[in-house]
Amino acid sequence: LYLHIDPDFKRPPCPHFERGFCPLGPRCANRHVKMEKICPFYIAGFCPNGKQCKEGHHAKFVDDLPPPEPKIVK
Amino acid sequence: PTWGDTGKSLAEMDIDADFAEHTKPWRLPGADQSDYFNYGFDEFTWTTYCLKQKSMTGQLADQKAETTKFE
Amino acid sequence: PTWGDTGKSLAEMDIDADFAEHTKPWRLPGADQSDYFNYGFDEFTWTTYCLKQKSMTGQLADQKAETTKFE
Ligand SMILES: [Zn+2]
Ligand SMILES: [Zn+2]
Repeated sequence: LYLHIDPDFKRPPCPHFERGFCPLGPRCANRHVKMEKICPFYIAGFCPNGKQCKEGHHAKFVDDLPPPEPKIVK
Repeated sequence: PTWGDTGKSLAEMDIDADFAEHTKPWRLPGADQSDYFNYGFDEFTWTTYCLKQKSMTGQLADQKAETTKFE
Repeated sequence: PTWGDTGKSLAEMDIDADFAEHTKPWRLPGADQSDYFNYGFDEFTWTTYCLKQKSMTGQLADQKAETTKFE
């Protein structure tokens, strides 16, 4: 019995994609965790639900990210 | 967007009065403000911002009322 | 210095990311927008969102500058 381990599973999530956009797309070395939407209250500026929010993700707009890294194709 | 069944947007709400029942976890020591507030706001600067927005929309409404008077 | 365990220098990384920005592979036919854009964004709405971020952080900075003036 082969235990299939998804190689993607080990890669850390891509902070650029988490923010909203990564120019490397499928070529990115990191995992692109797709999320449905950003919380509209958080977009307005304030949402009292914090991390427990069910209205959407509270996407932080981090602006000092290192550049995204491309996958090394072997 | 309006918050729950209050019919108010969060910018129109008074955090102390309208969230009297809420646990206000952003006030706890060590809470990451950016989990709750976007754009670098905290409760204080957010409240100031909302008041400013309210007074600006008020001014706009007044201006409109003034202009339509003479139309 | 190399970046992580990829054995590439940061300068090389920059070129790859910049290259992608320049060639805009998400515009190519058959490209899956959701591989590049999260939360249902597309190139247009993402740009608008970035502008909103800029404008809101700018407003907060102005507000903070204004408050310290009177302290
Ligand atoms: Zn990425
Ligand atoms: Zn929320």
